[in-house]
Amino acid sequence: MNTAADGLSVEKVHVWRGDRHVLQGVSLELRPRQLLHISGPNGTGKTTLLRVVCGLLRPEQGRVSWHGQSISSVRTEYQAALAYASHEPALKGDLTALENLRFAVGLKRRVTAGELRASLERTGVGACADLPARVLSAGQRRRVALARILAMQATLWLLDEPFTNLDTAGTALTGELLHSHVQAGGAALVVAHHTLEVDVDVRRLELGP
Amino acid sequence: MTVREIMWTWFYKLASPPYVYGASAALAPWALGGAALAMGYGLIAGLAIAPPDYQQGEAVRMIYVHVPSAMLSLTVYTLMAAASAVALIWRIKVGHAVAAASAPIGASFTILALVTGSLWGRPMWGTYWAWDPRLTSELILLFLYVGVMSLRLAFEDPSRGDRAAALLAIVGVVNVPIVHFSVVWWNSLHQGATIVRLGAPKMPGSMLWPLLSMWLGFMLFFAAVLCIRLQGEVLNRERQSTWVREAVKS
Amino acid sequence: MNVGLLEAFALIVRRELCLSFRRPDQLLQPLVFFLIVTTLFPLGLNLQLSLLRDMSPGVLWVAALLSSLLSLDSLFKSDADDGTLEQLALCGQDLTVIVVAKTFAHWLVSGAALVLVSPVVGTALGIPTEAFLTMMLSLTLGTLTLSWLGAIGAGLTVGLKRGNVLLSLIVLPLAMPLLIFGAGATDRAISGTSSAGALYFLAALCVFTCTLAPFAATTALRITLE
Amino acid sequence: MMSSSFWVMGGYARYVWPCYAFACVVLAWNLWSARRFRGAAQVRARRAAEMAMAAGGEP
Repeated sequence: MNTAADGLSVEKVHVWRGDRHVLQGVSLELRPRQLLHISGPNGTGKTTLLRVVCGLLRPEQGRVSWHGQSISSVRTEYQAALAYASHEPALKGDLTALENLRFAVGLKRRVTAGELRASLERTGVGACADLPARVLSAGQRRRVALARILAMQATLWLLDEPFTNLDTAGTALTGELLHSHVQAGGAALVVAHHTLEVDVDVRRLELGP
Repeated sequence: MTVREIMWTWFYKLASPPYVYGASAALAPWALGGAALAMGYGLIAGLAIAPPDYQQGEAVRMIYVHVPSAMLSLTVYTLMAAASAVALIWRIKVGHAVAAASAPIGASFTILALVTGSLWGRPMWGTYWAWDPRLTSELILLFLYVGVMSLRLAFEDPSRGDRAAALLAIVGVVNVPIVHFSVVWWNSLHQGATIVRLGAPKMPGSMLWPLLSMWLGFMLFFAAVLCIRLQGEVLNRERQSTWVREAVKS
Repeated sequence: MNVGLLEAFALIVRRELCLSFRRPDQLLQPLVFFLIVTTLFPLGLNLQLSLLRDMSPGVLWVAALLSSLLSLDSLFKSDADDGTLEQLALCGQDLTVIVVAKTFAHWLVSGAALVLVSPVVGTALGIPTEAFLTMMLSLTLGTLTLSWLGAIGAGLTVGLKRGNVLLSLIVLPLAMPLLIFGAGATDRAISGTSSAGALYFLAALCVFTCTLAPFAATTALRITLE
Repeated sequence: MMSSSFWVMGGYARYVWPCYAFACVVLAWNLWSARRFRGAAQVRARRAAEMAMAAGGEP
């Protein structure tokens, strides 16, 4: 059992949701500079797998380990090293985009407002940094969530359907960011329906029914 | 095998659902028989042979039902909390099944203790409810039971409902002594220290034996009903596993 | 480079206060509810002021309990609904720090505000001004304890659709000792006898709950976050 | 001892016998509901077993 010394490995994870055997012995490996694309029809447990990987959901059987250690023993260090973008953009409607970033990223690392504005600029929503999140469109909110992932400077990206509500420019931008993240030595696990146009070695994991 | 190994295999066996299902199926009739015997003697002795109380007269015969059910209501809650703690800490599913099975039985004993308590208090107090400290804590215990049971049912995913109810049972059991102490403190505030002792202070042997045997009868009855309910709870939680098919086919 | 414990605590408290003051109307609602409930009792009982004074500790404390429960539901629910609760759970800080910070900020906004309003309600119920100090002290301890008990209840019921009735059903039995000692302290303060005993019990209850409840609330939250 | 004075219970019959009657009701309810609960669980388990068998008997 060669658990990747410097990456993420998931071994034979089983999860039941009531009577449904959602994850049946799923295993995967993710090393730095690699991108894993998880696809499959709806309801095959893609999001459940992501929640197991990020440590929110503890599987009935199987093991998730980071740098060779089980994540339950190194929970806070592991979660400090990852950035998770869930299906919804997860922003507080009453807070401005900048405040959302400050309160989210500020818990992970000391960051200045300038840096945050720069990452918002990078994802093309610099103009609405001071607008409350509830007035932004779904696409803009997705870009703010992307800016948050960028600002966190995490080594492991866990993205659940990052392309929803994004226009073609947004999809290209996300591809670019993923590319530069993986080139810079980071790892990424992306759950998405359609194919990714990222010219880096993309490994695929198909979750069948 | 050293003592440690015996303990460990015993503990491991208790954690495996098929063993628990089989054991409780075998144990239930014996426990029920024992309960019938103990309660039979307790009833006959308590109602006919034991002397009336010098103060309360024949009314004291109600303690043979009130005191065991009141004690049981507390013991069952503590057992439920212990099973929940085992299940939550060591992630043993059978613990949740035991907690889920014992909750309704404990709640029914609490209701029994409340009704018999107020019936017993009626001749002394002149009313059915006089905020007696023990009955008030019994009432709060009933609220704790209802809280645990409704929380367990509120979740669609049964395993999450189990864990939430387990945590509430543990939080509840920590609060039971606090509630009891504060109710006694509050009651001494109003009625002063001269509370009529509900339990007889020093009981002659002829009254003590029926009470003990009724208590034993209630304990065995609880064990029997728990074994029956436990089989249902284990089946509900293990419906997908293979051993259930053999167990159910026969 | 990593953010320290106290820094994270302060940041989350600032976040919660910032969020609460963005919607001031939701801050006032529990307080107005507190005032309304305390005016219900005299109307319902049409007592003379002297009789009302004997009832006032109980009325004040029941109203305080109910209005605190009202605002407890929003402790985790708004974050759970828009997905930010998961982000907080995964931000690399221990979940206990987040629960402690959120509950403390929630108490500042609801419990402390209630204590500040209580003299107004006290005079309405005929409580003499000498008793105000004890009343406010006991209310401070009481609302703090209740916020922590409520954090456990809110953690358990955050994922449920009709969770708030169940929240009250879970939290109120645990809050009964609070009501007994709190109303007892205020009652003795009114009648002039020393309320030290009841206050000590209340303080002990508060310390006990504030030390153990964070871990229970974190476990509760971890169960519902799954 | 089974004389009429036994049933009178020294004037407290109005409380003693309802008390024991209610105790019997509670004990009987416990037994009945436990058996019903176990029966329903067995039926559900049997149906799940048949479905699993029909679906090729895979675990």
